Amino acid sequence: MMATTPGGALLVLALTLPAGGMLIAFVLGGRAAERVAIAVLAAGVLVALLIDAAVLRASAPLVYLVGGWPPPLGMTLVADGVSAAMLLTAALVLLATALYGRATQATPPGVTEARAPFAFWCFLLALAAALAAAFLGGDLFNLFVALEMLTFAALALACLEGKPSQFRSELRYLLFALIGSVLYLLGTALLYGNYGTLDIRLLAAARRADLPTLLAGALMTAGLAAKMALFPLHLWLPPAHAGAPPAASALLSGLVVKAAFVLLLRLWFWVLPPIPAAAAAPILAALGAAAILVGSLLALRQARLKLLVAYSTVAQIGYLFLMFPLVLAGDADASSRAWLGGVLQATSHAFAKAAMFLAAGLIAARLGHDRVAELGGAGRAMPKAVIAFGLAGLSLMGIPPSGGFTAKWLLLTSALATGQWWWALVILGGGLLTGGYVYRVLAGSLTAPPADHVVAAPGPAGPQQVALALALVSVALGLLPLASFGLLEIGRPVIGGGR
Amino acid sequence: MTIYGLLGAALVALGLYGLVVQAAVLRKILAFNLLGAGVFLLFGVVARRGAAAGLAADPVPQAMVITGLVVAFAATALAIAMALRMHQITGAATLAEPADE
Amino acid sequence: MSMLLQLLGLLVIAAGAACFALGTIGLLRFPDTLSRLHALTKADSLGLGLVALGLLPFAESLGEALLPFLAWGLVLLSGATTAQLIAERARR
Amino acid sequence: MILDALIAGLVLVAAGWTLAARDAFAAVIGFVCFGLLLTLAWARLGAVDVALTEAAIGAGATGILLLFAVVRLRGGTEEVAAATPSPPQRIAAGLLAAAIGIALALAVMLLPDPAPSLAAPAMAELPAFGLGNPVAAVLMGYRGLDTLLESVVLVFAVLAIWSMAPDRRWGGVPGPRFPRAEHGPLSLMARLLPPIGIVIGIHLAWAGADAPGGKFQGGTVLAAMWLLAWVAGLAQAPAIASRRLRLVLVAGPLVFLAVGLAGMLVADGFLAYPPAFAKPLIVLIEAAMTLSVAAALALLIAGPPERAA
Repeated sequence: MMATTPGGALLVLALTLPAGGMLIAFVLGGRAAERVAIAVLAAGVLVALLIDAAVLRASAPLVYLVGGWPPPLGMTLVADGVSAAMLLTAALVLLATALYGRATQATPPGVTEARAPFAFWCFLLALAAALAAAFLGGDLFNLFVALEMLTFAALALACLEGKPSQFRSELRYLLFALIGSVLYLLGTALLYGNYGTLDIRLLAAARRADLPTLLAGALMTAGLAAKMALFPLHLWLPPAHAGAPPAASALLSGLVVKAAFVLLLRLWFWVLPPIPAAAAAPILAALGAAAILVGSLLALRQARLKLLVAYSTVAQIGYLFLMFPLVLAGDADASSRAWLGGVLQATSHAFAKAAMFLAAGLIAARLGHDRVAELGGAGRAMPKAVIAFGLAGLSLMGIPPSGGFTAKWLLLTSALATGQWWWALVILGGGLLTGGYVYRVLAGSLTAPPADHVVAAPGPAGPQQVALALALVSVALGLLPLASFGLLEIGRPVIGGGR
Repeated sequence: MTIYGLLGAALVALGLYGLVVQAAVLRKILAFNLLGAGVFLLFGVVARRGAAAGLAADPVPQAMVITGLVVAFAATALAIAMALRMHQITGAATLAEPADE
Repeated sequence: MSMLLQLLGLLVIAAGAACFALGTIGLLRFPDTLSRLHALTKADSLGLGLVALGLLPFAESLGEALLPFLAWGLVLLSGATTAQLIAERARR
Repeated sequence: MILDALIAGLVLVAAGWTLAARDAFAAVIGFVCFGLLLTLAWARLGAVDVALTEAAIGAGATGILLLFAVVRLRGGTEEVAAATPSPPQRIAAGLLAAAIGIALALAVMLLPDPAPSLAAPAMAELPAFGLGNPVAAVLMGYRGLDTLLESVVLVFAVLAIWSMAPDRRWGGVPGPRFPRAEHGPLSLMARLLPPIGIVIGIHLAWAGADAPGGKFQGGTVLAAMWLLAWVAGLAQAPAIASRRLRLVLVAGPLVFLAVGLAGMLVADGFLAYPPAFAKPLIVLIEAAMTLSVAAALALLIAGPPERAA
């Protein structure tokens, strides 16, 4: 039934290139790891572009049967619109972070290999492999392995700084990630017992609304929500993400969380039967709404810039959960809008949040601290970083034109079209609160520096430009005409064929 | 066979309870391993139910458990390495925030 | 003949199991580490040897017959070593 | 049936002991017993490969890891008592856990009968690999991608643990140094056992093609032999900067990856084997993987670098 499509081999390349690159970088060590990482990540952008082009040209998902064995016995790699878009997003953010890391994570002169830089470059590749596995995997158990790859890569990146205060928050992060994985695995055990396959497309064709399926869905959702730090499981995220070096924080907040999101999409729209899913979706959205409000309010109150940005992640992740009841509401047009809005929120947040963390890191390095109340002079000292922070903030607030605006507008109109106006209120309220904390930072940065103001010497210009470029991408996503998001619809299961 | 299904469910419950209730990190890691064992046992029950073609159990879930066991071991090792480092630096054995922060 | 041998084998295995039971009771009831070790190692070394012996009549090939004895030998080795290590620790 | 009930009861008691024991050391011992008893459950479920893996990794390797940790991790009882949740919180957690357990038990009982199974198709295609053990065929063939990614995960884990070290220790030797045992029982065992153990480990890995066993079980035995020599002070851990050590660690995944990619050119695709060479290629991968798994497991237990090379 399923067969390898033309261009399917690209999917193998997208996965094996970073995985093999990591192994080789690990053996070569030291400065060679940096060179391997940059080369592989640059090639990764090319492969992602080719995959996007192939998916668009075929107007159908790319499929690759691994080992030539069709499911249920074998397993597939699949790139539909969502995978293709997320893969490109990940490839660009990874490459940008790598370019930023050339200045901040270079092996110091005089040694052949140093701990933090070597781990950074190896785990950058590891993360690329894990994300490719998570976005392309067509089998739920294979996705479990991908989640574990992601856990190891993310944890190592989070611990890069090696600061004494850090291990507590990162250990808590690890425990949450592991519990999330185990709950997910528990669900796959039930699904295999129920259907005799873990292939996502075969499950979509066979799904039934029985107790094992629903319990599996609940357990897996809880596990993935723990990994995404959905309210009320959000407490681990801010200290864990804020404690990492900026380049790692950008990846953790921008990308790692999105892998669990893609798995959640697979689960809810492919594996779970639509009618009970539609009944349960408002719970998910309500938790998302709570995350938006609580996360934004906490971000508003943070004294530290990096913690502020991390709490903003809690809030922005909340938006992703609003799409579930809207997609499942049964109105084909509104469903399509919510789908686009959700996925676009995931991609635009990836660019915006990466830009924000990188900019925040640069500002903190220049001023020697990251206290929000004492940012005066930052605007003069590092204009590009502050502009990057502001542009990314526009996207998070949902001010046009920006990717974040388009995403939130699509979700908002979908909420109104399906008569669920309360979610629209949450989106607007969240935007106002986001405006509040972004304003706090910007206003502070633009004031005059205090008299006894000392700043470190300016670093190289490259990192500032990287942060600015990422912020510009998150804004530019909003300039694309809606029709160009057709890619995201490819391979999406049709839910509610009109009223 | 049913009895092992019940055992698996009980281990999952015990493990989850232990993860929440135990304070010491090492005890949390032990509870996590109990939880994992319960999950794997449910895979084992699923495999046993699928006995066919002259095999005592479906080989596919068995292979998944073997993969899972190795991954769980690696995860345990990482958690322990982090717990030891935390203990070495701060002397703490739990995840509770120190009172002075 | 083989039936008789197998019956004998079962008896020997039962004796081995009894050794294990005694050793376990000793482990639980004896007051100090050294006597506990004594109960455990003596009973277990003998018990496993008896089980290996009792399995002989059931073996279908030479290899199958020898395997339990290999296991027994390894248990003797590790049992003796760990018992000594624990005893040394306990005496200090 | 009575036997199963007995095993299940004992496993549950060991699990309860692991959770409830006051002393962390006793809890770890309880966990090792738990793992060994669980091995019986796996054998009763007809999953001998898993039983071996559980004994080797679930009980053995995890047990050693936890024992090492418990000796070095002496937590203050006051700190633990202060951080322990209050009784109402514990009751709530208990109720939630019980509810999940009951729902799970119900769901397992409601699984369809006859159960769906891939046993028949897995057996039907078995000749394609020249293997006699269907579990090995799943690991190396049908679901080879899982195994490949898992072997990569082991490398991630080793590097992640190394990177927990303090900066100045980078490139050094992992784990503590043990005094060399010249005489005494430990020294005798560390000299006597490894030759036997290495043969058994290689046998387990080799026999895995046709009988229960395989690279993970065999690799664990090999790792255990090295750990024994290490603890007895007879072997030194290599410095993590060693190029040779790193090559050993990546040999398995890299060979697997290379054979997999070659399959795109000469066979049915990525991770497919040309029919005539399936068995020798799988043996090649398994050999490299056994080596890498053994090194990775030993290093995961040894921990981050602690001393200069």
